[in-house]
Amino acid sequence: MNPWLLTATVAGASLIPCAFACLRGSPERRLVGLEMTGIIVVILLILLTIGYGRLPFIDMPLSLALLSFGAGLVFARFLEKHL
Amino acid sequence: MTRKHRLLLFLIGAIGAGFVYCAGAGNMPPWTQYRGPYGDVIAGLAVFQRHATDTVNAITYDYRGFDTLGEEFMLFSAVTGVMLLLRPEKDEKDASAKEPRNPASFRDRAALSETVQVFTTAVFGLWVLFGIYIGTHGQLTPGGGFQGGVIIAAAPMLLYIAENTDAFRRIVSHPFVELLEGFGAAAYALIGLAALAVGVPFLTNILPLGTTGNVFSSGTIALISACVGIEVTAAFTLVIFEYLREILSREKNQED
Amino acid sequence: MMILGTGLLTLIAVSAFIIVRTDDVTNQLLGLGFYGLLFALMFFVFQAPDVALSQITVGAIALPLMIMLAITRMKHREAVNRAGKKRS
Amino acid sequence: MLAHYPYYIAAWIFLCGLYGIVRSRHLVHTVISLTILQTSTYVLLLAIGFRKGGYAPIFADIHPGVVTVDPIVQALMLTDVVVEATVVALLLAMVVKAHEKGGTTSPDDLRYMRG
Repeated sequence: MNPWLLTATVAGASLIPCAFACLRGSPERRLVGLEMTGIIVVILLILLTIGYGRLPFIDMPLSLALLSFGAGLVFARFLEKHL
Repeated sequence: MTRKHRLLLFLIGAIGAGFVYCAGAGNMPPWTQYRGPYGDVIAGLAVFQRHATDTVNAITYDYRGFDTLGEEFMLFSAVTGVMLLLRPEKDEKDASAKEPRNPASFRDRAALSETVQVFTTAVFGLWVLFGIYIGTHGQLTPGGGFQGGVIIAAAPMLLYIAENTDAFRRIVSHPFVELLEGFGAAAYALIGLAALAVGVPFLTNILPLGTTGNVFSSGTIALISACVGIEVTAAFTLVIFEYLREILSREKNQED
Repeated sequence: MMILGTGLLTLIAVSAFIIVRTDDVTNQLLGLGFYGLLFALMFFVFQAPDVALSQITVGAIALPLMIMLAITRMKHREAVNRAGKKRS
Repeated sequence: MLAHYPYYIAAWIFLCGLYGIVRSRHLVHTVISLTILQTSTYVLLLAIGFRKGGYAPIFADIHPGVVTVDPIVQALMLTDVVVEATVVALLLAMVVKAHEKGGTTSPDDLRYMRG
């Protein structure tokens, strides 16, 4: 257990408020929760990558950062326009 | 059967099934101890046999290549089914042409901020490039054709939300996409058949294996992964277009 | 690591139940995106980065996108039908 | 209890998905419940192949021969994820078509489909 993994474990607790935002309330509120979850998961994945000492896995947080940005925009636009 | 009865019946069944399952799961080996020999054997051998550092992709595209071929054709036939189900019927096409404009059915077009427009257009290229990177490095690091294909196929949605609908329609409804879908599925089967032509069993890795850790290594694994990538890109693009077809034609009517 | 993994499994179990209990489809769809992200993180914690990547692309992007397009199309069709009825 | 924790979670998710299918009033709700039902298999396969202290089976930066988790179940999970996406695409197309033809999204109102 090195400091990175310890930090990841502690920071993982911040997913619980995200669950509260994401699983209750109006679609707008849930979308905000989803975006927040995306950011937190990216940070957790980076911490875990460094903690495991396996740097090739940095692809995962990279792709999630890119994809959650785009997906958030797409969801927001569709909620605004169509749903 | 009313809702209440159905839920009651489900509850009885769920309790029974859950009880039996839990009794059985209690006798499994603890989940932190893996016992089977096959995983260890393959993890030790794959790098030397196939020169691919990503064992999972070596299994998917080589050791279990035949299963993946079946899965590929499953994707192919599912997309064919989607296209058949959602194709515009003849009378519907006429009706939508005759229908007068009706702006009330759409919510008023919300103004799009320029930041979003610039950003999405900028990210579009980056996104496609990243998809290609993920798709072509499947044999070295986590990734592979499927993941890369999904990323590339989702990219045109960025153009759609940036109100760049013309570019979106031109990319998505291009006849080339359908050709690519067929090409991807066929190329996988052809790579398998090429092994037969040389005189070895179906889907044998016949290409030179190359240096471990190089992009052009691992023989047919990289090639099959690329074929799967092409197929998946085309398939998901087609699915997105089929779902959006009506809305697109309607938006076009309103613009005219 | 086992602490984070076990906690994630519990969170997954709880959110699966909540998503299933949600009745509005749009709300459920956003919950499904959250659920997919949780799964991606869990795969990564349990040493399956390959599956994590495909879960990121499919569970968090492709599935919600397809469901959203289907809902959009259905709502759109309803709006068209309503407008047609009003006219006739 | 803790030694078999993921197995119980898999059963719980499976039953949750089934419960969603039983109580659904909207066909898209049924499809989403089905995807949740399918995720239970991921948990089960992951639990079978996991080993404490094992490395991920990717040898880009470690030497072959270190203790890894099982790559075979991971390949199975990969297939599972792909199949889930294709199944959902096809089912949603059917839902959209049923809605167009029948004008309803409730599974209980699909009686006109009866032979």
